Amino acid sequence: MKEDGVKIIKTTTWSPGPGCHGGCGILVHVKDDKVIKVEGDPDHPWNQGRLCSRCLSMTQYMYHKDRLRKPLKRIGERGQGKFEEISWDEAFDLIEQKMKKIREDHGPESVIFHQGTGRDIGGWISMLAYAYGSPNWMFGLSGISCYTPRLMMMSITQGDFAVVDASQWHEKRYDDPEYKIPETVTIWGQNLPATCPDGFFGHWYIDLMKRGTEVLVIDPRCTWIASRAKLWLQLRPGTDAALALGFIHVMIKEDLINMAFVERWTNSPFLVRTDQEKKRLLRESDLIKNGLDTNFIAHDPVSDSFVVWDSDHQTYKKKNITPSMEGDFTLALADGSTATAKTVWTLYKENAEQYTPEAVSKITWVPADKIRKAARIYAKSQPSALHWGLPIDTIPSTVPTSQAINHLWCLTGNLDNPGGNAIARYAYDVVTYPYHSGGAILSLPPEVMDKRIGIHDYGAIKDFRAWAQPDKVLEQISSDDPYPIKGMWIQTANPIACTGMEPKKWRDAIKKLDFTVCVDLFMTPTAMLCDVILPAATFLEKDSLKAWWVPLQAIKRVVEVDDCKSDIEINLELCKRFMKDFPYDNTQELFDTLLKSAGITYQELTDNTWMIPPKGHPSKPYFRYEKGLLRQDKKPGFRTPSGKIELYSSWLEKWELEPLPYHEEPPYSPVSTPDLFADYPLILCTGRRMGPFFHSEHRQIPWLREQQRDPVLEIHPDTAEKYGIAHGEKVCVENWLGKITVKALVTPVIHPDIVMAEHGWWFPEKEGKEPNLFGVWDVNVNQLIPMGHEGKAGLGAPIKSMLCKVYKAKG
Amino acid sequence: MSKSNKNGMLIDYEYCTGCFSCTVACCQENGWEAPLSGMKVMEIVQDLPKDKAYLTFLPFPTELCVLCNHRTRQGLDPACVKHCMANCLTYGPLKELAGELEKKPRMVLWSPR
Amino acid sequence: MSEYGMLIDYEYCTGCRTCEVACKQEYGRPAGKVGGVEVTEYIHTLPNGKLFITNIPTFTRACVFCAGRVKQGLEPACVKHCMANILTFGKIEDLHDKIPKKRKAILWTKG
Amino acid sequence: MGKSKTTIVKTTTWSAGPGCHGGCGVLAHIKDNRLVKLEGDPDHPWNQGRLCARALAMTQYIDHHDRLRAPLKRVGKRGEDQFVEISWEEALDTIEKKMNTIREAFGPESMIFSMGTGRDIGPWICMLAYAYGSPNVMFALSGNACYSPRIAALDTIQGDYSVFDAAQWLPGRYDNPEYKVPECMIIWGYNISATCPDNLFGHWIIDLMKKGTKIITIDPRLSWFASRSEHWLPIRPGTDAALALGFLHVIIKEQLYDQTFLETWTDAPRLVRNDTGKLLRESDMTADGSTENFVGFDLQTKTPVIWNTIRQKFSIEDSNIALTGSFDIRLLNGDIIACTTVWDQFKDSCAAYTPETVEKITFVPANDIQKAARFYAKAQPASIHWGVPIDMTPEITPLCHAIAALWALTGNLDVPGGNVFTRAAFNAVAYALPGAEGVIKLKDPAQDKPRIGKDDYGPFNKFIWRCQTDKVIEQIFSEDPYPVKGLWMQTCNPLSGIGLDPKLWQKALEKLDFIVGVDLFMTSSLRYADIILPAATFLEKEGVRSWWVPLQTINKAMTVEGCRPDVEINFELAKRFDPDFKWETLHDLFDEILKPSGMSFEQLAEKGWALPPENHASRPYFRHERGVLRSDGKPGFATPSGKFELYSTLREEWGLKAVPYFKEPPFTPVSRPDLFKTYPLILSTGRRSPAFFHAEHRNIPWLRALDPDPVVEIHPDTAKKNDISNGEWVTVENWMGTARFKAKVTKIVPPWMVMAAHGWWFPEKKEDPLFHTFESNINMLIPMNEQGEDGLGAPIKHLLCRISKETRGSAHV
Repeated sequence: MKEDGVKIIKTTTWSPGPGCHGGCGILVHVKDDKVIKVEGDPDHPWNQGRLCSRCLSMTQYMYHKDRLRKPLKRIGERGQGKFEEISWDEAFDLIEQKMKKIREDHGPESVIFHQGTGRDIGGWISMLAYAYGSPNWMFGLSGISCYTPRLMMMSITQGDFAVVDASQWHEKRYDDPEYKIPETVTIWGQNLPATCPDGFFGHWYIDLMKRGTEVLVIDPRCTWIASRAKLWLQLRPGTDAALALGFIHVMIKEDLINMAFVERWTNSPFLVRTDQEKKRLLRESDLIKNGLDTNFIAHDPVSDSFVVWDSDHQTYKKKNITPSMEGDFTLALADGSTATAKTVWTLYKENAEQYTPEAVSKITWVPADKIRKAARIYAKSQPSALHWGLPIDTIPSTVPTSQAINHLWCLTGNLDNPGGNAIARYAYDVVTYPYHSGGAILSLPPEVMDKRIGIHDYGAIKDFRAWAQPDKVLEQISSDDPYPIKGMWIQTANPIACTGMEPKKWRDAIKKLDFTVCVDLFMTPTAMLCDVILPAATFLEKDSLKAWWVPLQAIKRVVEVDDCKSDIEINLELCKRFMKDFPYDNTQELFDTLLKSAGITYQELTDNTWMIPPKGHPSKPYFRYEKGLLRQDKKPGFRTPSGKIELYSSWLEKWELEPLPYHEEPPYSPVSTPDLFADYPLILCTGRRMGPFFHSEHRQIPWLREQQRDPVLEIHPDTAEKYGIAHGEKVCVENWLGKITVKALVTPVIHPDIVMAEHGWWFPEKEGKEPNLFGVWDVNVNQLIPMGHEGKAGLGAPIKSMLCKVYKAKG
Repeated sequence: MSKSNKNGMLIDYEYCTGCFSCTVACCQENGWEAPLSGMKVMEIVQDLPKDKAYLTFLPFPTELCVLCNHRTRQGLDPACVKHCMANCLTYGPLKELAGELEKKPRMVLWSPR
Repeated sequence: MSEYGMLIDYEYCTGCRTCEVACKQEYGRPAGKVGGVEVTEYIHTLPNGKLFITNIPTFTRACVFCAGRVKQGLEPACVKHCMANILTFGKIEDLHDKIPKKRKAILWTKG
Repeated sequence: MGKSKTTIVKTTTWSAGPGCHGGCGVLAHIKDNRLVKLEGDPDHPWNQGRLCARALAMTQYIDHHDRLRAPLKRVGKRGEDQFVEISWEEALDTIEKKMNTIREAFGPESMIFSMGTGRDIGPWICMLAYAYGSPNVMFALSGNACYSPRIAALDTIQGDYSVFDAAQWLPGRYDNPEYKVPECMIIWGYNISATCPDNLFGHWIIDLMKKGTKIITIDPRLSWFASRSEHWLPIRPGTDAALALGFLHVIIKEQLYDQTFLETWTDAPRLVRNDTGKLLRESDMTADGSTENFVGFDLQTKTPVIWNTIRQKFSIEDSNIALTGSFDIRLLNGDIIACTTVWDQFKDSCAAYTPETVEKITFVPANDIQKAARFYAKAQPASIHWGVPIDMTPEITPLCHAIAALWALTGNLDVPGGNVFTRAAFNAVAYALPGAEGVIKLKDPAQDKPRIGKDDYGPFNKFIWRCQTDKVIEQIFSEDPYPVKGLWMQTCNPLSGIGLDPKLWQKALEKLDFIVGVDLFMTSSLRYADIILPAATFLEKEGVRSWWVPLQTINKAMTVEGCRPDVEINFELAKRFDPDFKWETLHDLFDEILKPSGMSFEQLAEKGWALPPENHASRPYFRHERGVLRSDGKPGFATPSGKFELYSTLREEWGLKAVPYFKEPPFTPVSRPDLFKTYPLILSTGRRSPAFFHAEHRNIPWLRALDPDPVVEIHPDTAKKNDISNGEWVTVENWMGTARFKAKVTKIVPPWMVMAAHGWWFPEKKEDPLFHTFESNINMLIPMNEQGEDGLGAPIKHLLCRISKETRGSAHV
């Protein structure tokens, strides 16, 4: 307590405020119950005293004049912006009465629980949905194309997620003796200085570069980090899979593969039946009557016989054999027929054969010699880390693309090694925000979960993630087939301005429903359409906890702002109303339960503010697959069906998808739709990141908005010259779906055939009620991107690679 | 790991008038193709309270600056330092130049290599 | 205050503008008015046609080198919060031997 | 001496190359007759090793692939690009034949010899013209509105021109004990980074600032100086005289002037008749009185006393002559008339210009005017530096009169650190600026009679040896009093650079019978020439330079095959046109020019440069006290009265107002409210760039990269109102024409004004013979024939225009 009456409180950032996926340690200066300054906490290992401009503007965010401070009830027509302030009790009663009516008439599944990007409400909104009884918890981005596709592929390939090891698991960070500075970090589709990606502090790369790490960058734009890269590959958006396969082709040809690792830890020796229309992994049940179909077959070259790999015991049934990596075999099956088969590795090499650097260069625009050089740099560096960003998710072919890139670190053994890609588990296995279908606070019986929208269309949605498939949800709202949707609970989400593609469809969908609730901190274009609006709290006004990778951290309530309530308090109150004998009375109890696996109470955590898992804990690296720290049964190996890294994915086979990675042309491109390309001759890439804004937030924060007043479109000087466009001039960006008018930013950083637009724009200072809706329709680039173009697995969307034309806006 | 024996360039940017002699001197000396150069000049129009404004030119060595070591080896000044019309560029050991820094505001010491 | 200087290892300035907002917060400067430090992005082409982005923080006339904070033994607000940790503040005579050997650096006096 | 080694040649820059008025000492590194590098000469007192961007780009200029390397003969129509290479012999013979036929048929005066801005060809074009017999040497800018108006004005009121003193005459420069660093300097309409003004090295001012000189800047734009000055007075263009009078008003009212200087060196005590408003002369009072003598009033004897201009003395010794008061004087015819002193007249002319009135006219806040005037007057010493904007207004002489009165009344004339008189070094006149006479003269004064404009305007009669440009154009069409048949156009580009209303010039060129063009690159104007001669840069020729100081030679460092220096071309032709031409070789000519210095060309070339010795007439200080300004050696000034004339005798004789005044110039919001409605923005032109000298250097890569496009500066508010964004192509137009510019949205320029660059054409656009000279040429918007009553000045810096987004997009080819 400093003498001038200022209290300093240590806490952690997450969600409302900076908006991002958080993790920074901060010191909050509080005087007379008011936050007067926010500073970085020099002792915190995550950011070591550093802090971004969004956090430093918290005082302008928390006490902003436009912040929602009282629950609102709609009194006029939807979208007319006529609301009446009501008390919290009135609001809770109204919501309870309305939603219980819907539940009785149409069943709990007819209410969608709609959240925005992955933030701390993930755990609390799923808790509310399940307390209400609805399986339809949803993240509204088409094809859930943000982080989920990559998480899904890592999970089915190597049984666990993985991120670049920047020593974040060590208290002493880079100076920890166990840690090794990566020789090269490959940054695939990420503009670091402008963002801190999921569970990662972007500027850690600067720390690594200062310690000698070289950088390899793959990005259609010359970002700050691209201009410092040892090699920068400027690729055509949506062709990342081809590039990765080009890498793999070179690595195989120049034998840069870590064969010891591949033979020992991947399913490369297993046999795949090749004489039928669809390739299939051979199972023990195929060869031996009443054999298990969870066991796989390999070939023992010594005895020239086929051996069974026992997935449960994680050994071959025949002792100390080294299976053949390559070969063509014919086998006698249990039912007397014969089959021909090849090893996974043979098929894998055949699959990569076609992706010569020359062929890949035609697809990706990256010169062939650069592809060779890049592949060598990545493969030969020891250790070599790979960081990948959201552009991998925002293309329909996201599954094969994520798979191909995931294989890069698997083929070179850079998995869970110091300075490579470390396996990422929740700290102390504390799950606040479940990625898997399991691990939620509550659960629903199978017959209710069976009603989750999208699981009958896509195996991946059914088996990997607990979310409803948003494209199918939108269709079902208009078709009422198989059952009508009557209500929507929208919490820290802004589909009209940010996550919704074809946002006018989302507007009609929301206005079609009987009852909608929106929980947010500011009036947004989405909240404007809803029936009840609840004022949420920033991270400084709530208790919570965070275990998104590391460390385990406490978020402490520092002050209160008028009547705003934290998301978790709102949801907890409603859970108690919707569910008889709801197990938790207050947040304390809930947090203590969640922290059981860490063996501490929430109070103890708040005292330490953060805790890093001890050595040997499953959520702490390195080489856990060797030490048996990954699997339930403590055996060495991975949490995949075969216990091996599945280069040939059994899950994809199960979902009838192509089990090996391949290139798929984006739905709208110069190659796939030449006729459309004739009318719309420029590739439209969206989502240009800028430091001051997180997605559609912060436009009303003065210190931040000053850094960028208006939405821009990046356009190359030659292209600008061709269309007579000057820097700073108003231009129209148009395609068959819609049109926006933004300012031209003429810059050489973008490729001449590509234009880069910004997402998430609306103008808090403009009139909010319809039809203006804060000017969102003038500038929201999502209007040019269709819904319903998710990939074959129900994931991915053409957000980063559409087509458009650009011209001078008239006077 | 100080580099006190290292050399750098002291820029008294208060007097830089934006005449671009340094930019072209470097082009001539090192044969850069336009628009490349080892020295560039930034024009900064700065708002001041009571909506006054202040025009500042700030020369700075770019990625191409080699500090003219082929000239300095023969005891000559770098081409830009020699030709600066306002004499506001000085080349020398960082230790000495740092001493100069204390004498007046609006100066900057660059160690571009 | 002119015996103090600000050393910038600007090779790693990523242009995230944290310093600008940190300064504005420290002195309650309204948006739109110039703060103590301004970062300018410079995109220049290299001989081989490659692009190179350099961000250069310039200390303006409004910068007071956080005299108040320095008196209390604290670092200037921008130095403390710089995301790339490239700002070092101190007396000029002991700053000049902190100039990193291999990398590019600037040593400013007061604006 | 071994394989071809690099030799270093010391010489001086002037004209072709950097293009400017030169004076810098340089070291040319030459290898196998090719320029390897151009560097500043550290020992040269002028620039002390420094050099500007244009000089440093000489290697790209001198062997540029577009340089003309052989004489050309026009075979197509005028304005087309049909030329064929011919030999020098054929070219010179054709020129001689054609010009002789014109001379015989119409007289030598029907041939105009036109030059661009004042450069080293100044003397040599006169040499050619005078050898041919024609007095019509023309400086092609309307109203001759560059430098000569200021010189003529100062010749009129103080006898000699003067500039700010930066110790350029003194060995050791600023460290010379005689020198005093000025406490304050007024910079009136001049932007440092872009130019070195006529024969001054702009950055000397930075040297003085470093030594403590404080600056007052008078400039509508926030220039580099404005940012760093104690007082920045953002003046409305064209109202400079009002501001100067405002300064005088404050200085007189608060008695900040130098009383002794006023009494001893100015014509303050002279009497002016109230009845005629003219000077009282001795001839008005006594039969045998001289009209050259003037009258004062002695307070002791209460009688008028005669000021004898020959003896430079009053008729009675130690008299107490009245500075102020009204006195009755008996005239020759017996009438008694009342007279007042010149000082009263002068004070009256300033009385009306109170700071409040001046604020309304000039937009400069009243107390800023007062503070600036006091700051200047109290500073000792203080100097004033003025730029070309002073010339570019019709009422130029009264403006110069007011500004000159500032340095005179504050005792800053010819004092260390003040404004010092300028004479050609050692009085060796190579380039005869107004008022000076060199060795190159018309053979007989009668030949000067037909000089166009000589009899229409006083200054052209007394000081300026050029013909009046606007009258020349008129006469080409009217052919009255005599037809103009031929034009010799040397380093002059009227259609792209110097010609206002270029379409009018185009018609004039089409009307002429025979045109010769001498230049280094093909330009739009040369397309109208019959014969084109390829000229040479300063490194390929010899020359002498005495434009103020030091006296220096230009030494030939190399040759470029096919090109010849202007001086050699003109010398050869002069010998052909004048059988008894005075000089046999160039060096004879140079030696005669240098005779007053006592050195031959070789001797001076050896030394490189020479400063005039102590108390030589061409070296400052206090020369009016030392009596070296007047031909009779007496103290005083080379004016009719021998004094600094607050009331100009000559202007009275020319029937013009003799005391300073301000008159609203044409085409301003005040003088033309009708035009202002449709053209609501003040247009100022001539935005300078460090990369170009007027219309030159667009084809030099290193320089073009610094300033790639024609720019018009617009204030952010004005841009917003017209929906214009930074970098966008816009149309600037008025009743005269339109021009296309790239908008630079900047706070440097005030909201009520836009500033456009001049001299723009596109050498790279070879598909158009005229290089798109009418596309981005701001002169399209400026009318000719708007010169002042004394034939000088033009409304180049203050016009009206409107600006709009270019809707045609880049389709505009």
